[in-house]
Amino acid sequence: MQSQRELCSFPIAPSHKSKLTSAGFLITEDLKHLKPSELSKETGIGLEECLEILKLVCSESVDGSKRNEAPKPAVSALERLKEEQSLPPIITFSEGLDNMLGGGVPLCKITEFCGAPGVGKTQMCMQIAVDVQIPSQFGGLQGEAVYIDTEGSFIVERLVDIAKATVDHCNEMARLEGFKEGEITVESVLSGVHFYRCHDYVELLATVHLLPEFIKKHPKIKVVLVDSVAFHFRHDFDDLSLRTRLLTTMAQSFIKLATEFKIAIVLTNQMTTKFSPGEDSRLVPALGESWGHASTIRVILYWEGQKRWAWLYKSPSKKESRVPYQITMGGVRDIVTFPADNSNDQSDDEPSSKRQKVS
Amino acid sequence: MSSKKIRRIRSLSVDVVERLTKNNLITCKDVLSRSDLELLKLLGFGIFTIHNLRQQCSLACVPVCTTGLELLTKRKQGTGQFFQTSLHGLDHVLHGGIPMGTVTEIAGPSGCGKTQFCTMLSVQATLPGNRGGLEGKVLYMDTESAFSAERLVEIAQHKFPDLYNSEEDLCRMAENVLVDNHQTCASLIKKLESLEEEVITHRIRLVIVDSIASLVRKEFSSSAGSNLVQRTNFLSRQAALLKYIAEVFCIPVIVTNQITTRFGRQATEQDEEETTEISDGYVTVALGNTWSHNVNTRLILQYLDGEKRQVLVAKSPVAPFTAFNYTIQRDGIVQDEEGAGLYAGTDPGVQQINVRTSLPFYNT
Amino acid sequence: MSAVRPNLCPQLSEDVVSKLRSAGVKTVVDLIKTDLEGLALETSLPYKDLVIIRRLLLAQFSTFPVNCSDFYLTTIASSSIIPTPAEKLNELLDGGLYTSEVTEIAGEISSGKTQFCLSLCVSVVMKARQNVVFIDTCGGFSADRLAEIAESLYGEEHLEHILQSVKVIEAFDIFHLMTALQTIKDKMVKKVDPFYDTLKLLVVDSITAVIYPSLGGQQMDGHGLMVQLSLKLRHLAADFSLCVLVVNNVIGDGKVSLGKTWSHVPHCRLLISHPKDQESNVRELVLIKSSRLATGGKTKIGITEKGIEDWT
Amino acid sequence: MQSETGLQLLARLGSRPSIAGVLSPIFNDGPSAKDVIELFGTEGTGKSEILLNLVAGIILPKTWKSVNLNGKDASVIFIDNDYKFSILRLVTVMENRIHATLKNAPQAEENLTNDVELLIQKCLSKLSLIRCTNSSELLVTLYSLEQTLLSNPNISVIMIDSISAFYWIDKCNGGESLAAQEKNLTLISEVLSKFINSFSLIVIATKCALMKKRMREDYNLEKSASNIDRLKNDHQEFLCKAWGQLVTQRFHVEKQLASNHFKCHCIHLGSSKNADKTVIQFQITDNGIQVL
Repeated sequence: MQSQRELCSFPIAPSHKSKLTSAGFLITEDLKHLKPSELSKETGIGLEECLEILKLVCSESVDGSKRNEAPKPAVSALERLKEEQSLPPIITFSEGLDNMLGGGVPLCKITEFCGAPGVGKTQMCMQIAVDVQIPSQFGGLQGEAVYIDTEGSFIVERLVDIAKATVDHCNEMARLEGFKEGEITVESVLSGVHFYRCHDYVELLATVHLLPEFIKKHPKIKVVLVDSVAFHFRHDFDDLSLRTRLLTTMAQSFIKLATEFKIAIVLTNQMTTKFSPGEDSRLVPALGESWGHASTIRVILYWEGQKRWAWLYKSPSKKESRVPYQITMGGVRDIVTFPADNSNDQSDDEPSSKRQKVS
Repeated sequence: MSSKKIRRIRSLSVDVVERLTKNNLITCKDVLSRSDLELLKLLGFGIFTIHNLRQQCSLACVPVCTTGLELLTKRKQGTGQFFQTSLHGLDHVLHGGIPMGTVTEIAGPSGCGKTQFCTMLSVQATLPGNRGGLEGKVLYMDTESAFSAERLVEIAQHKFPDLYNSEEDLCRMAENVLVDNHQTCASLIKKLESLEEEVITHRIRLVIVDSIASLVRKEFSSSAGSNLVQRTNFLSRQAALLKYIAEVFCIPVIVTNQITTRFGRQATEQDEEETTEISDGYVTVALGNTWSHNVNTRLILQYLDGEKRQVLVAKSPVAPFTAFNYTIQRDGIVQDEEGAGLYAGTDPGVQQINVRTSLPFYNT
Repeated sequence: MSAVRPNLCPQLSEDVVSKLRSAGVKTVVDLIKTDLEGLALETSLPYKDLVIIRRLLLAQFSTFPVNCSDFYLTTIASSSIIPTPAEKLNELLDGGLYTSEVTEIAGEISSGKTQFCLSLCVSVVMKARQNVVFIDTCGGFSADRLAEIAESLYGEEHLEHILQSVKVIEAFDIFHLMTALQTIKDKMVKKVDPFYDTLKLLVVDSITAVIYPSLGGQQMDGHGLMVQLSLKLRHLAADFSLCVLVVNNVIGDGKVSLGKTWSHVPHCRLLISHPKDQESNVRELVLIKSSRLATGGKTKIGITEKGIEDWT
Repeated sequence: MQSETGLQLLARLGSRPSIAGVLSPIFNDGPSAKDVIELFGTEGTGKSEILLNLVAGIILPKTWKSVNLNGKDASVIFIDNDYKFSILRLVTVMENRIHATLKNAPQAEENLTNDVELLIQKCLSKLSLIRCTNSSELLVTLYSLEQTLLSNPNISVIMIDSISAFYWIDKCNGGESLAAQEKNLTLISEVLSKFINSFSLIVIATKCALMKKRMREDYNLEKSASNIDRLKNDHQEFLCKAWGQLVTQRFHVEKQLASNHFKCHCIHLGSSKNADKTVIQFQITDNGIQVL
């Protein structure tokens, strides 16, 4: 029973595969200690292709993946637990949301926010892009963010508002605990957000493909945000199987990115109305059923009357739960339930003097 | 950009490019939307050449990366990033007015002032820079043939008497407003596709599409079923084109939308005293949920009582839910002093709109 | 079969090989297939040598039939049943998951597939005293959820032991997964790592995420890769009497993805779903395919901090 | 052919134990020598179950302790490419069958459990199992079987669980040319036909329905056509021509979703008898197949 790996389980062009099998090369053992010239003479494949096949099959460290790094060794769950506990999540300023997500947006995972129009998906992304840069003495990651915008709904002035609110908040906390102020400024926050504007799905694919090199060049990046991964895939896509294939491949490269560089991936998705026979039409996340499996954690943001709710719909480690939140001038905040505080929040007209709930 | 020809990528070797064209993979889009296995089968190269090819194509069409700071400084040098609407309360909340480079929608019941608003904005756009204008031409795409040149002139005369006191000033201003009539969706979409050189040749600084909903609701029935999907696709294509123009030329694009009646349970804590005479249905913005995604800012006009009207900021990336009263005067839309303030907003797709159902003389 | 090469067997010297090649005999199959008298004439090689070479090659490259009586004895000795934490489910599966079989659990989004795998890992480590390898292809593995289940079931003192007997491998595309399976097989054959000697359960979380991108489009070896992968999984299960648990997705109205070709692969297939009328943490399991049992049996489980439990 | 010893000559020419009448209702007059039977069906329709019951019926002795077990007392070679062969299931089927016949046989003594155990052990030695990883290995193994077939005259059936196991791998290895894709399977079919003719063997193989049903051009044909035409229409030959010509009988197995029963349609291919209309319903219970 040969325990060697068959050649056809490697990414080799079909025409080369047939030449290899007809020449009698079936398992990796056959190609051991063979020079490209010999292989080319025997099978009639071009010299460069022979070199690539030998490089692919024979060097144990090289496997079929895109980058030539060795396959990750088996890690015991204990080390994984230590690693998971050592990576602090990205805290947002709404305590309810943080507790629901288990401390904040976790690293090494794909978190997806699906939401109806105007419920605050873009606000959430901007809030996370700013929160990732909170200095470490306040429990932040002091990292940078990559913001990929496909919808064109990114208004830099809004980012300035959120950044200002966060900077004031941090300085306020610094004063209380006697740290040095000015650790974080609006300029440092703005220069920490790397912005890509993708006009169609091909540019999005290209950006995602080049992200590993980009992150290697900017090691401080801790979160990649894609605002509305659905926008370019929802209209004028005639071939649905191509769409699903592209989406699954992109999801796999996202999760590879997340685990390889220990960063968080945050996606937003739109909602669409589903007319299923029998029940009345209801809102479901866009991009169909098969996309749902791609994200590790899925949070559905929806309206109930005047209130905005976040519903943890899918999570490997947290129970299903819902928490209200609100969008203020300073960004995404908790709705603190004792009424006194709630009402004056609403009527306060001047945006800048908005009091933040200390998280 | 994605349709970049493979031939223009110099770093690819000759036989790679030749084999690509033999399999009619011409643009980066063809290469990038195929999986590794497909490329292996079509091209017959080794896996590392395929990875290198994908790398080169990605580098060729990846958008340029800028940081938030660069964006802010670029926006500051530009001709100001917001287009003033002359409603000072609204401008204040929207950080200076209608944001440039995005699509803004003005929705409301018929006769509530949508076209008046657009006409006033057209006048505003032709003003010189120091007066808050855009010093450029306006492209007014009218599908309901509701645009009236007299109203345009009347607003200009009364709003800016010092600028437009003479006859030929008014004529010059009127020439800057190019009105385009469209009766069918096909002609509208054709125009949108050829909009780019139109904007360049006439140096257009403001694009208005009056009632994007009327043509669509005429040609696609909104009942559930297949052509609803076509309708959504058509609208999304329109939105993509408009967004592209708005961003590339950094100009405001304004579309108007109509209202529709929705049945079924509306918001739960709807305040009781707002009883509407219609059955339990409620009135909201038309064209449904997917269209609401495509719009960045949504202003809803509604009736308050007989004479007064109200503009709601229903969806905006920068402003909270705020409402301002206004009345229509000879010099266009004028904001009332009192009555400004926050309102408890909800999903812009289902925001309830008050309509004037009974005739004014009836409820004196 | 592999090419005829000098060092294959003693009689095959250098010139014999070149003569055979000139006569068009390149692979072992060619040699075995051709009529030897004609070949002897053509290559002027002694007929006797050719017969010896043929017999040696036959012996070397074919698998020998195994007599079923001793196969029965070895199977009895090595196969065992892995009980799941839910009693009623064990009754449905006639004792639990069987080794040397590929079991598949398919479900929609957030239907509890990963929870099922995690709580099964804990029960294998504690009840069967065996090790587990968890291959994660979509980032769904959460170590602190595994720790939570282990701690709430068996308390603090066993936590360390449980976590050390579960190994996690990340594989994000089909070739990564093939390499991972190959390394597991090598380690078990070479017996170099004690962890793999007592390996009993192999979990592959979301096989769809890995296979789906290679199907469809203008290529045709996607199916070949899928069947290759399924063969590897079944060989691992049968040859090392492992229990292989594969997670698959359900799309649309209850249709399990990956189509007809994959439907033949698993020996037994469970469908997990979230019935609309039940509380948020109740799930229903249906046996929709089994080579041993009557299908169609249903049972209900609840997902709690202790993993999955019977739902009365 | 090489020179043969006398024994081998006898083995080749001598009659192999016939297994006519085994699992009678399904193979009504029993698979006769030189038959090639194909069990075709989608997943979970009991193809492997039928094979197991066949094996049980064949390797059991005719009589045992003066009780008529109506076994065929013949040997079987089982080639398991799908790795689905479960010997525990086979043993349970044999045990239940023996106990069933013992129960209603009057002169049976009381508990014979260890005797039954020994009997089963003896029967199992008549079954030999082969597991291959790819089609080339299967081909070489078949060639090496020639020796065992010559030396053991008792073997009368070769069973292959899923001849279509390596279809996709060969298709992917073969590159563009169809001939290269089907090379191995054609050679396998040739070897099998050589064995059938020279050793008058029986070959029983299962085939999985890997392809979706063909788009039926006119839908009304499907409704009006009789069962057999519909099934012919369902079955779409995707293996090579050589195998197609080899098959003499095809059993199309279907599963009735509602009642958990199975239906098995027998179709004679190319043989003189007209298309046989026999449709047999059976149920799978703990002790094997119960014909309804």
